[in-house]
Amino acid sequence: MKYAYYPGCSLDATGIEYDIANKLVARTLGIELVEIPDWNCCGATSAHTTNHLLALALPARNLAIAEAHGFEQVAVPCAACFARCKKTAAAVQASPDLQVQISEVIGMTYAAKSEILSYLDVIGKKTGLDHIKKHVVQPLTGLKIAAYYGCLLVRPVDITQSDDPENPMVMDRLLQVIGAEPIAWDYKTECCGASQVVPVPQLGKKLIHDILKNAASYGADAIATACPLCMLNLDMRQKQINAMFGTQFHIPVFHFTELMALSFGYSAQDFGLAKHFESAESLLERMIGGKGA
Amino acid sequence: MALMTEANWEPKVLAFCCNWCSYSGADLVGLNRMKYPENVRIVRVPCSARVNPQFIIRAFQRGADGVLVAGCHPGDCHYSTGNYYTRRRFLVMKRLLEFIGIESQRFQARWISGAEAVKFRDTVTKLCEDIKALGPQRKLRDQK
Amino acid sequence: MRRIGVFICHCGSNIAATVDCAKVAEAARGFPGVVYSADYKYMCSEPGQEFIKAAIAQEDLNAIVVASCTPRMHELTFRKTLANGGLNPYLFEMANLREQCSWVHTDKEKATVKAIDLVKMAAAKANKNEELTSSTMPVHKKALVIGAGIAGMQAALDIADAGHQVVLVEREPTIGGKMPMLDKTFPTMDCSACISTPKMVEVAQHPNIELLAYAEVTEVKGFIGSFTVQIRQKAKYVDHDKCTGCGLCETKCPSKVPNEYDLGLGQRACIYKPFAQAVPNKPVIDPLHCRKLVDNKCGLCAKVCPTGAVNYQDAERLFTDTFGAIVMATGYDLYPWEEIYGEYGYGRFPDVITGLQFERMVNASGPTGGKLKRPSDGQEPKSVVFIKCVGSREPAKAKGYCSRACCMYTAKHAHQVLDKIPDAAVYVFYMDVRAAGKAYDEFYEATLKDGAVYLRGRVSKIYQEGSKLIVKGEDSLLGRPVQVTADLVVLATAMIPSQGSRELAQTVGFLPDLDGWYQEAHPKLRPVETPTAGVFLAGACQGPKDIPDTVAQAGAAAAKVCGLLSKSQLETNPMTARSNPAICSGCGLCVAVCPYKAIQLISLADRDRYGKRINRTVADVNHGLCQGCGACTVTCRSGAIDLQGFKNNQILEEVDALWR
Amino acid sequence: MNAIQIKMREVAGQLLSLGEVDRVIGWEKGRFAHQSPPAFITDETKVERLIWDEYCLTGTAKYLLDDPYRAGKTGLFARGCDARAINRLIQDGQVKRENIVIIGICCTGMSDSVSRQMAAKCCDCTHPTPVVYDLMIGEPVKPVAKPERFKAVAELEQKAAQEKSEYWTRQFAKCIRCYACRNICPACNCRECFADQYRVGWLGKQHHTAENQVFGLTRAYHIADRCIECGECARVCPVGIPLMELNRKLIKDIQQLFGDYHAGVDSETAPPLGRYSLDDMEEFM
Amino acid sequence: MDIIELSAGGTQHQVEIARLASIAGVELSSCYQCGKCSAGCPEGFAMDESPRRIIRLLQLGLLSEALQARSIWLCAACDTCSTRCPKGVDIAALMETLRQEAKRKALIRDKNIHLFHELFLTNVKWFGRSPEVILSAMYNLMSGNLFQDMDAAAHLFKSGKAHFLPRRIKNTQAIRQIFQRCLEKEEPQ
Repeated sequence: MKYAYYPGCSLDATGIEYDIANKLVARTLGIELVEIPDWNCCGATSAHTTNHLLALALPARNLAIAEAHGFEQVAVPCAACFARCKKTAAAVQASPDLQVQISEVIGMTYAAKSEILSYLDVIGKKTGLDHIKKHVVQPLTGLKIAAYYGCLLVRPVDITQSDDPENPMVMDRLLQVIGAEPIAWDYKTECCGASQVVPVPQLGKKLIHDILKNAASYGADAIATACPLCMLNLDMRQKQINAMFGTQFHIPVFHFTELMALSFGYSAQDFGLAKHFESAESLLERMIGGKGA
Repeated sequence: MALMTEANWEPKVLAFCCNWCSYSGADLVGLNRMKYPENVRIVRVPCSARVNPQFIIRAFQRGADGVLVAGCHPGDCHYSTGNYYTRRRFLVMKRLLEFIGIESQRFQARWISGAEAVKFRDTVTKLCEDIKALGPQRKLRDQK
Repeated sequence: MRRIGVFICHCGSNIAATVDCAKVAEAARGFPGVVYSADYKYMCSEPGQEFIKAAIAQEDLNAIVVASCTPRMHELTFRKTLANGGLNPYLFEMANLREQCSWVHTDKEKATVKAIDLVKMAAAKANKNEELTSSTMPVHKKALVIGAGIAGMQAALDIADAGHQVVLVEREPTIGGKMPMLDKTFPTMDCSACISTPKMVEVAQHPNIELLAYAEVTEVKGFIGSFTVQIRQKAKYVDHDKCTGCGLCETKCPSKVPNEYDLGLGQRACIYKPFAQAVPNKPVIDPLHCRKLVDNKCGLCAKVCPTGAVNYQDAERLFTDTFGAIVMATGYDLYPWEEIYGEYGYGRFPDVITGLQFERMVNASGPTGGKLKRPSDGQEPKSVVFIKCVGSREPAKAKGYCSRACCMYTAKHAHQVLDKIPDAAVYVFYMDVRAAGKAYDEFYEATLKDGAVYLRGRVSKIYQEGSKLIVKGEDSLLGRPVQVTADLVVLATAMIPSQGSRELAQTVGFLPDLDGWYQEAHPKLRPVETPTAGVFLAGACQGPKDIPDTVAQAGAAAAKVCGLLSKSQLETNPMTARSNPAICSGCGLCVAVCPYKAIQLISLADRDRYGKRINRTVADVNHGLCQGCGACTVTCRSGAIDLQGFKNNQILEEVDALWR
Repeated sequence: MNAIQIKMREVAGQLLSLGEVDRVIGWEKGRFAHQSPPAFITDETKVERLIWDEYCLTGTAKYLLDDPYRAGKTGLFARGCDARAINRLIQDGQVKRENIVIIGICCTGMSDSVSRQMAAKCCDCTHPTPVVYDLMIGEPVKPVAKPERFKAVAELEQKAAQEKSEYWTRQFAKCIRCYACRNICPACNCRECFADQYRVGWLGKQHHTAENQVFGLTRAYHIADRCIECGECARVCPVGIPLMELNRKLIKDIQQLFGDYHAGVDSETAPPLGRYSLDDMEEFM
Repeated sequence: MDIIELSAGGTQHQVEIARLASIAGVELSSCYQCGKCSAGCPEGFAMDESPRRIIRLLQLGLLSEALQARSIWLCAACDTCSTRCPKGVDIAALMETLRQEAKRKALIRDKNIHLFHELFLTNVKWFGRSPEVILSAMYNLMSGNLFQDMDAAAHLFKSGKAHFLPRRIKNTQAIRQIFQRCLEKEEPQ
């Protein structure tokens, strides 16, 4: 299967390891990812906070380029970019004159014909679990993982076409296939505040604290995410939260594709596991006999 | 009737409504004070199976701009099988009318239950709008 | 020569506000056949009807057109007026100026033009109306009541007390419905079993009531006065004549399964009575789980049975009977909240239960012997949260209507928790408290005094933390988000029509509304009747309601049935089909389309064109069976068979009148 | 003298002489070479009048209705279309099967009396061999599917509403309300046709295009599911209105909507508009 | 707390409120104030006016109070409220529309949030992408909390998750054109 790949600004910086793992998994599973040439930032929260048209135009340019290159499907690993692209496509499909207006603003024709999929959907829904199972060399048996979806991947339901806004199972099923043990916890789709933690740290960190607390209360060995911003908040800020709330959280956080890479037999060096803040060495040591560390 | 110039021409739409479902659905529109165009004239019949397709030909020939036949949803007919025959009769008559040149929007058949006031209002409103757009129905008309 | 009187009604201002009645009356004077027209404020009132009678006499009228409300409302009223005025009641036509003109239009000028057209149509039809006389048909003095909850039992008892035979059909092994499942009933807190089980016994012992438990109605034919109904009684595998109800078999049966009656909180054997005071108080065998019936092992119950009542080869029985009237009392079910409420855990948390499960627990004869316990660990809950409107008043993903009884039974539950567990904390998340019945609000006040904390706001999420449940809501009176750590959460889920009620409605031959509740003939004027004559409604099947309203409705339905059964003959609707032998060619196409098999071909002595005596076949309509649908009139090419009251020429006159 | 004609005379003679039937309906030579009108023979000595040539165009079945209560049986020469017409009359309860002795003739198609080519109705004929008979003359042939007979209908269907309306208005403007189409049609067997009734309101007696169209459309709808496609109505129409296009439109739709049904092929299955199926196509939801 | 005079000048707001509600695709009258949105809002605890109260303010025509609430800035647009609303009211869209209206009316109730988004968009306008290091550096500088998240800086650079030089796209001209065309329609009141 061939997809236009829209990494987004995070996967070019703080989420670099997510990008590496995505491509590694794609190569293993025979998925062809072609980066959209000269892609631009989707505007994330800041655009739709400021201007409705700008929030639609920025993602539209990327999608228009993908369409111009004949891609029928666009894979979007970052939840924020995914939500913005989906909203743009839905808005343009819903009103022909908006389609004309957007095409004028971006100086290209955008027909909203191509299907937009989160990378989690690409792997979890389009690729098929039995195809993945074939590549699992080193199942992560015994690894109790809290699958964290965040909000933009699953809501609003009619735009994201997610399977369930309250208790999605796509990532859980994926983790099961690679041998891990997904746990039924309660903060699967609670918001982590995303970029809110920068301008309003106390508020943002409270949200992240609640998520970590609930995962810990269910005895999760690690948390899996499918969004670079959730990853950054949960991974980078555990130290800050322990300081602020007097907690002792040291829960390794993974991108779901990193866990898949591990189960496919890659070692930590093959992808950016060392880049994480909360080191996963001791966990992997315990779990899969040090091969992965 | 005041001479209808093209500008202020008002279509006259005939609606055969079955007493048990669509007629009481029409009443419910009134009970809820919902509004729809004044162009509709409803003829009450005991069942949509009472509506002879010849009434439709006759209506168009006498001057109707649009005709609606409304009955209960299949399975809900008060007389159990009436609307099954209605469905067959008007599947055929609808195509015959189109074959002799009457625009398809002018004749509508719809299943509307006694509780579907909104559906009745929307069906009738759309029918009147379509017919206003089409203009007066002159086919099959007496050559006065 | 037709002398028509046209009477335009103002209906107070309902019509007059948007239709110039005087102008319509004035225009009506010009219609063919109209010799008198007038408008009046309230045609359906006493003076209005007198006005018509006077006009008939003075103007020597022989047909009447009343332009007022929908004929479905007052056609009968005005027909009686004509009869009292000495005119055949079918020389009458109505124009619907209210529901289908004044109420649905705003532009007075256009509405008046339309009103004139409608009156012109009615007058044109009146021109062709013929005198019709109704004949009679027999009424079988027997009533069928479907569903034996409190509504069905009450209706059956009232009809039986009036001396009529009743067959009461219930699909569960026991009658009683939801009421015996409850512990107490509001607002008087008297014990539910104490007031429902005696009624169950009374039903079982009543000489005029034939009780068919564990049975379902499979087919209904015919119409008011003579419904032929087929009832299928499931195989019980226990001969209730031999069985003494000693219960020995139940104790010996080895395989236990969750008891549906206890909503999964308790177990039962495979040969079981749903609960101790069940009526009939004899067990049935569960064919799906009984080891003997499934894989032919065990057979213990037959061995221990002192009277040899167990019979594994038992088969279902079919009954057929004819009834004059049918009462629907099929009750309600609770909304399957687990399917749509992800934010409350989709049923994953064992300590999130429904109101009925709460009732089963606090019920002395329930699975926990009246003790309130947390299903997860059996502990006594100290902090209990009640959430109202779960699935009700929620058009976005569940039901838009209010389920009426939850405010009161939740207040009752709160009171029961505070009563049974003195140091318990009770929180009720609500949007409104609807306590509109007699002594209802006082009951709610008492619950507040007991110490129940009412928090005004919907709960957004419940999640587990350790063994506790965290309930997140907002107290919108204070305007602050609130959180409760609860041991037990009880949901007041929406009421929905009982499972299978839509299919049953189609079998019996009437319509449910959009939500599946049975549609009453008129919400205010005919609440316990359906548009289908002879079929009546009682209880929650017509819409969510509590026990007092249900019993009141059951009594009303019984009164209607008694009114019907008190007559031995029923006037038939004279608007039936009639075939004209002179035109009928005997092709028989009409015979096939008649839903009531009311037409057959008969031999007619006649002479051919050469005068020779011959016998030829013509169609003949049985006016007792014909219900006047008119399907035959369309299959008849020559128009030989026509529907009196809605004849081809009458309808075509209405059509022509618009463009004459 | 072709073989069929000889056989016809022989059979007719036998039937009449043995008293099996007391009249025989066939064809005889008319005044002009291109005319072979129906023959009504009661005397076995007159059987020579019977002929079989390429102009035996008229349907014989409907003449049974002239005297439906006649004592004795009738011998009827029936081609493919006549046999279906007999089934039509039986199904409509107008004649009794036992009163007719059907002498089937395997028809090979007749010629149009004007163009001398194969008659239009015979080009489109799907059942040349009689579907019901007591005895048969000639070699039976399997029914032939002829989907192209709906070609004219398909073309007309594509046209714009205005064009279709003008086409039919022009056709029915020619109609002189002679009712020949009704009189010849075996499906039109009412005791009193709606067109002859007084003040029912179906049809105005005025003779202008609009009323003509109402008559044409109403009759087409009356026989929609009972027309046996014998093509006689179009043939006998003095002003040449293409009535078979109307009938074929209805037959095509009924076959598409309710499944393959050929009127008159058997006298058991009821016409589609007189019955229903729970999973009929749903267009009115 | 002063008395709210509902009838005075209420209508003028009603027209404005109706416009905003229609942009957000929300039918204000269908909200029956059940509070489920406020209960589930992750930011609810920090809001001065819970989402339900914002709608109540609009229902009563108090547009200026709604536009001056801090809630519309704290909203993280996570759509929990709109998904769970029993009446199908899209509160998230309403919050977004109110925030845009507040910006247009220069009613900035949370400086830092406003600053962050302005800096983000300025970067995107010039580079076509959002350079995280430059963004956080400029934000720390202009917001005055110089050492925010500095603890993570070392690891970020060491592990290559951060780089000084911003990645610029080739066709930045197209991006500037988008900004210019989108925001020119925007005449700040």
